[in-house]
Amino acid sequence: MTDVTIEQLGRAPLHMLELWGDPKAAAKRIAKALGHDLPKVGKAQGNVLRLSPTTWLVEGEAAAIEAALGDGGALTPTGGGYERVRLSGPAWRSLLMEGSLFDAESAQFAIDCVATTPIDHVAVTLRVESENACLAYVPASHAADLQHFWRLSAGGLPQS
Amino acid sequence: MTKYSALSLLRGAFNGQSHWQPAWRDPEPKPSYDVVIIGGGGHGLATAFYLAKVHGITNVAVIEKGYIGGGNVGRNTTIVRSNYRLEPLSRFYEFSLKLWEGLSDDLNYNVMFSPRGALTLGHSDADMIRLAEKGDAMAVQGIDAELLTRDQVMKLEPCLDFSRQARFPIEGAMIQWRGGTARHDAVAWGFARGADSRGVDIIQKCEVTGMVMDGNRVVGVETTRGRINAGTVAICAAGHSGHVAAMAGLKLPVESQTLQAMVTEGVKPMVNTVVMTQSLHCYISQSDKGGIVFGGDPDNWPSYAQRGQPVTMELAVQQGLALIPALSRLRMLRCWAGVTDMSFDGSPIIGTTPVDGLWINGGWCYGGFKATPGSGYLFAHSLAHGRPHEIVEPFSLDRFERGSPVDENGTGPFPNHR
Amino acid sequence: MKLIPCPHCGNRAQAEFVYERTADSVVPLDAAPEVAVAALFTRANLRGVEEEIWRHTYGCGSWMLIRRDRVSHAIEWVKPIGPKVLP
Amino acid sequence: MTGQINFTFDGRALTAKPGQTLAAALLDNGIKLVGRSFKYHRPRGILSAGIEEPNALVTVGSGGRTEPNTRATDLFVYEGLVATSQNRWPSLSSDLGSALQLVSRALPAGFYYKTFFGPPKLWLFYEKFIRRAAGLGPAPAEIDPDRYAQRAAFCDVLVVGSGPAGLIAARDAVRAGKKVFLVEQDAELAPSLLRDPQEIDGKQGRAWAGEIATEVRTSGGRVLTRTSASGLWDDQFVCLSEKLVEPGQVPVNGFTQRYWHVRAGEVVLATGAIERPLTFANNDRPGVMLSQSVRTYVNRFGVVPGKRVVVATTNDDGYLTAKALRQAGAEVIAVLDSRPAPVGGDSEFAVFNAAAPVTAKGGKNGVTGLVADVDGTTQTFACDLIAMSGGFTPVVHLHMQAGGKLDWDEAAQAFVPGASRWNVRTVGLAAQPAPAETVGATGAAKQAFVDFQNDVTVADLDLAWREGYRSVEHLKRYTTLGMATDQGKTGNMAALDRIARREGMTVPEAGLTTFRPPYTPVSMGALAGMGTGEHAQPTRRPALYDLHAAKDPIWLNAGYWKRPRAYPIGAETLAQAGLREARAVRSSVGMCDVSTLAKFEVQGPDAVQFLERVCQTTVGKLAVGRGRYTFMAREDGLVFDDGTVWRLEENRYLLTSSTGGASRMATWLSYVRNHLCADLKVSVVCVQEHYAAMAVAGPQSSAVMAALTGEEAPRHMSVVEAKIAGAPVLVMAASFSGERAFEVHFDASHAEAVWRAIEAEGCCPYGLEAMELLRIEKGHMVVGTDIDGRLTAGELGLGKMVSKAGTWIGAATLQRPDFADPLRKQFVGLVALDGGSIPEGSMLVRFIGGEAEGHVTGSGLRVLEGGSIAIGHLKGGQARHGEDLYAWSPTRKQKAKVRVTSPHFYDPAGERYRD
Repeated sequence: MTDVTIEQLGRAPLHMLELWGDPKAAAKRIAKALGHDLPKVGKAQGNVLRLSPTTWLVEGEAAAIEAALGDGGALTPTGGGYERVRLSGPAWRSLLMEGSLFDAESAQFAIDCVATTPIDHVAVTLRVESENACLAYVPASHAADLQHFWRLSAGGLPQS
Repeated sequence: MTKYSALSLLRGAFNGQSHWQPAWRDPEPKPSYDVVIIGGGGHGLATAFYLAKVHGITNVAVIEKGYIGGGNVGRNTTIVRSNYRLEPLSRFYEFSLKLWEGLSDDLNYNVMFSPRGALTLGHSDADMIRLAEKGDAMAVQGIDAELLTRDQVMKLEPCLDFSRQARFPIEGAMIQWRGGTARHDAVAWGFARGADSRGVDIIQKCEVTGMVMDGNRVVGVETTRGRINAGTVAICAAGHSGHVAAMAGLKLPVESQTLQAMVTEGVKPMVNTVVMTQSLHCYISQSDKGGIVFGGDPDNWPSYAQRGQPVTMELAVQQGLALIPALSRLRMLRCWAGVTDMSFDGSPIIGTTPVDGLWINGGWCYGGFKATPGSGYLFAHSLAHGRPHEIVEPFSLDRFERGSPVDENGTGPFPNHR
Repeated sequence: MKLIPCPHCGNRAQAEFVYERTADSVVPLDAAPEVAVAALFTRANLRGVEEEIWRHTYGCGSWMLIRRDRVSHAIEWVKPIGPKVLP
Repeated sequence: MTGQINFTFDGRALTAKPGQTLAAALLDNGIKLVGRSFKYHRPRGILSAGIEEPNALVTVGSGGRTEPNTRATDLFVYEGLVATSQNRWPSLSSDLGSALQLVSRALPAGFYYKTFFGPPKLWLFYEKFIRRAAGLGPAPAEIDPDRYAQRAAFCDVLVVGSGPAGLIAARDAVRAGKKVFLVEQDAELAPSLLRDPQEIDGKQGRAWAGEIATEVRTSGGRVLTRTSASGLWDDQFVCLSEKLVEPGQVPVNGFTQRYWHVRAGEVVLATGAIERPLTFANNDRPGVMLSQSVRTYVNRFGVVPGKRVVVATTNDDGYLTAKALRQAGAEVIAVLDSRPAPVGGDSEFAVFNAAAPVTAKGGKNGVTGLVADVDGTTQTFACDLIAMSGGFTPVVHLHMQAGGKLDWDEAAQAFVPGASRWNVRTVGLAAQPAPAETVGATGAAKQAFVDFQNDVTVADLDLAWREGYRSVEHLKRYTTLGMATDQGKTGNMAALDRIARREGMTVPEAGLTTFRPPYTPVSMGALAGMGTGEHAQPTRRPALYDLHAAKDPIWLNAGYWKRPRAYPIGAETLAQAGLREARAVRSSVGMCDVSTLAKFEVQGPDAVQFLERVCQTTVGKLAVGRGRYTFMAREDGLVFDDGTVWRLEENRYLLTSSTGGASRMATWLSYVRNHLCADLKVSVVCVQEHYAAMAVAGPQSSAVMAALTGEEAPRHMSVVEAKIAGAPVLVMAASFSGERAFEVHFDASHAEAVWRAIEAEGCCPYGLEAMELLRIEKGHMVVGTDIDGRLTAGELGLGKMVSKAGTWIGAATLQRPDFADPLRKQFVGLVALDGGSIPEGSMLVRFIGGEAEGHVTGSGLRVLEGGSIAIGHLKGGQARHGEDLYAWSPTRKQKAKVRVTSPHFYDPAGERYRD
């Protein structure tokens, strides 16, 4: 029996937001436009995921950020490069332990946490959507291979 | 020195093998030597042997901090070959390979040099062209290289995965028939016995702790067993070259990294040649005891730990299984690691240093074992004549500041970018 | 395989990181030829503690300076490298 | 446990009781001879009951599940198990190899170093026979049908070993709120309680163990049986190999093993101790067994391995075995105790003190007696089983892998864990083994074995010592002590003891060899995990993959990428298809997927400053909407990649570079940005996969672009935004083919629509083969062969394009003197003079037999008119145009006479780029 569902959601409009120089002023303007602060490292809020110290992934509409950005940084479209794959069901955490070195079973990896980590040799960005689901942003060229790996692995998860 | 022979063994059958003498002495260090060699590994011992044998220079000490042959000469995958693309490298390694061919007799110690063929697989037409290029570069110099078709490889090495779904399909190969493997420990021991019998002092458990300088000239070494004066000091401490050179105030174009190897439990003959590939980072051969010996990439971070990282090893196994799927049910028996001098163009460093009287032999990267006799011979020649032998001239230490790297892979100065 | 404390992501497996070079081998922009050559081609390569540049390549992608013992592998400290960042 | 399990051994149908190991079942069936030794093919039985077994190795399973060298003591019998003995021919009982025993006196340790001289070919000949005789099990030949999972796990405390000490450690950790992993290599928890049942905390031991296991599980931890902790690395990274089914058994869900990568906060080693054999003549005979193991067979497996038993011991453990045997109905003939005085009052057995075994009698079917030294007198006992105990060796492998130190425990005559590194501690018998004496070797040294599997005898140790192999590592390597599949678990201490006694040293003075991972051998399949077969490495599929696949092209593996090489029609060969496609480009129009190119968006007010560090060409002079060819140098001044740079907006650039160098370039740009240009206001984002890209090339390409976009096509090296099939695209007029051409870049989400629209305009799809022909004819270089990381921009013929400002990285190091040498290699063109083709990769020589002065990096032909051309590297080549040479390939027995030319064969003035 498989306790995890692997579902390819397809591509979506994505932008990489990168702030340069002293990022505080731009961040403040963007926070105002978004209605919340830009998420901290390792977190997501709304449609914005923090990827690295200087970059955020914006899913969907980015016009508000663009308007607020000014010369504090840049938005770059990247959506063509990722497949989004949702892992859902009680065993999604268990599945993420396969071929990985990241602790997806940690209680600290909770809703709206974001992490990028290699799984089966592919760097994948994970966002915890709920206790029942996690969204993976997979480099599009690797998506077919990685899902094949996940489907096979899902059939051999250990009993918890 | 008791001569080794089948007859002598047979004699031993009737005297309980009681007639064998120690393979080398355990002398106290003398206060002074003409040449002090730092490092009792393959290269240091070979250098001492050829100094004594070819040049009659026998007032030589080999100083070893642990036991002889305890470093990389005993921690490698024992591959011997001269299939390099760049002329200075193939020329040097070919010189060495020729010495390998007569080494057991030269040493009266069977180093089990087994020329069963160094096979480099090609996984695409592009690979095959690169292999042809390498083969042509060798053949132009008179070094043996032969291109094999897929069918020929299938006959030679049926254990490989010839299926079309293979992730690394086999399109053909280049083989150097004269390449192969040797028994690594025997190389160190054979050179040690040969050097010792000609008067060289092999001093184990003696660590060099400093250089004795007179201006810009080195005149001896400080050791854990006291000062030893020397006319010439030769560093043969690959893996730790930087550490030793620092005692003379030198910084080298070398970083020490861990390189792992592993061996499976023994099985009956399965892998006939030394299998390498043009696209992957793994090399496989079978030892006389039946174990499948594997090597892969270095750990790509500086380390003196002689302890490799598990993930690096797993990657090498993954690649090995991609080539030979039937290895899956064998078990890894042991893995080990050596500390290698990763030089900044991937080629060795042999020659003089900015310090008078101090010579260096290091920077061997992956290539130290097969170089052992050639390196020893040519380094000894250089020491004896006071100038680098022509074959090792391209490997001078100053080539980096001059702008003449010998960069086999064209990957530039950073070993971990290779 | 070490745990490396990424200044941003916290402890992660060493396999997520890539060693780049020692801190003293960064060639400054517009360096004089001898400075550049020395930085590129000579290393202390100590059997001891050195400062090294690493990158969390397969994680957040950020760069860091790690002071580390090359014999025991023990990490003394890790510092972020790069432009100013928000928390 | 009821019922019988059917299995075969060497074709003989046998039955086992549930829970029995193969070794137990064989003993139960009266089988004593199980294998042959490695070197002398001596008959061997079963020594132990655990993973330390050196003798009883068998091959199990069939087909792709064949597993050689499986320890019969570490294999639980399953229905249908097929086990076969090894290293014997024609049969186990009459093995021709055993003739080697007759000449063994001439084959001491290291004999092979002293003979077989002569040319290497001769050794190769001898080696054939040596190899056939050596090796253990048969070489597997088939593909493993089963899968091996690899999985990460994290816990606070990892307890290795589920004996009482391990269980207590696990229980304490759980009660302190920790997440615990408890691993046991046996199939049962606390196997020592099956051997020696006892009450703990007022409960029956096994029940007590079960309760703790439940406690571990219910608190979020895991209990894994049939799991070996094979290695321990930095910061408590532990690799576990878990057998989901037994070796050779068909798995339930396709997975045969699981390999765990566990990161533990703390590691508790409760690994116990392994009993040591005694060293006497013929101590390797079937029927000589370890004392504790005998007890395991009796108490756990219900098998009494002998009827008349002599127990030889140096410690108290032998008495427990004697009792167990007596209770099971065997006759205990004698207990030989090495200690001079009786221990603790009257014994119920015939105890002989100051006694040690000297020579076992008997042959391949078991011992028949024992000659012993009893306080200086020789006595002989008739027996069919000798149970021996030479004390206990703590299992310190993981402690040592973790960089721990060892202390010498005089009472136990054993090394015990001392200071440990990282967060690792050892508990139980591994830390405090039971006291024991050692007695040294007795009997004929040539027949007294210390390493059973590798046939290392006391005589071999003595010889190695005499010959100067005195460092313990020398001794090990010279004699092969401890290098067999049991990794010296039983024999190493006896060897050290021998040396110490011989030389009047203490055992610690004699030394200790390194403990290398793994603790027990690990399946290669488990190490490889899921990455096998076609998934041995990731495969990257470009966005247009499915569209290509529909055309069934000839594929090319380019690094991880799968790319179309040509789209043959009918029976076309690769070369024919490539030429047809190339001609379509030269004469009309073709389309090619170039999506895999590396691409970076560089934005910000300081973008130019950044780019002029990375690119060797100027960038700042580009007007908005214009682009140019560029190339990049490493810090050592040599060119490592090339591409194009486009100014899309005032402060927005797109930089492209080679497919193969993509990740290297991404790292390099990030390095420069973060280390050298941290203050710049610039954003550098890799958009390699975001943009799919199509090249549209050929004289009709302008018309095609105009038709597709409804706008006039941009002029050469200009870029415009447009729409194709409703999708926004960047149209860059750039050519790699020598024809008027465009690269159309677009969000990969629209890949299919854009491809179909372009194809509908009548473009001929072309693959990498045609691209090669076209670019070689034009003299365009590719990264990897032409740009090989060894040449400067000037040597590649790019000198005029290098920015004079010299802000680019690498400018300083390029001033090194040897780069001024005019005889360094340079990029040239080559035209065949004798009609034949120019072998790619061949050497450039002045005459056949001459030395190589360069080589051919790429070879092709004039696409429309035919005639072989090539490009290459040649010493001082730029000054040698017009010179005639040979392109010589000795390996392919080909040669071509060639003339050195400019590499720009086709339209050198670039007129075809213009409409």
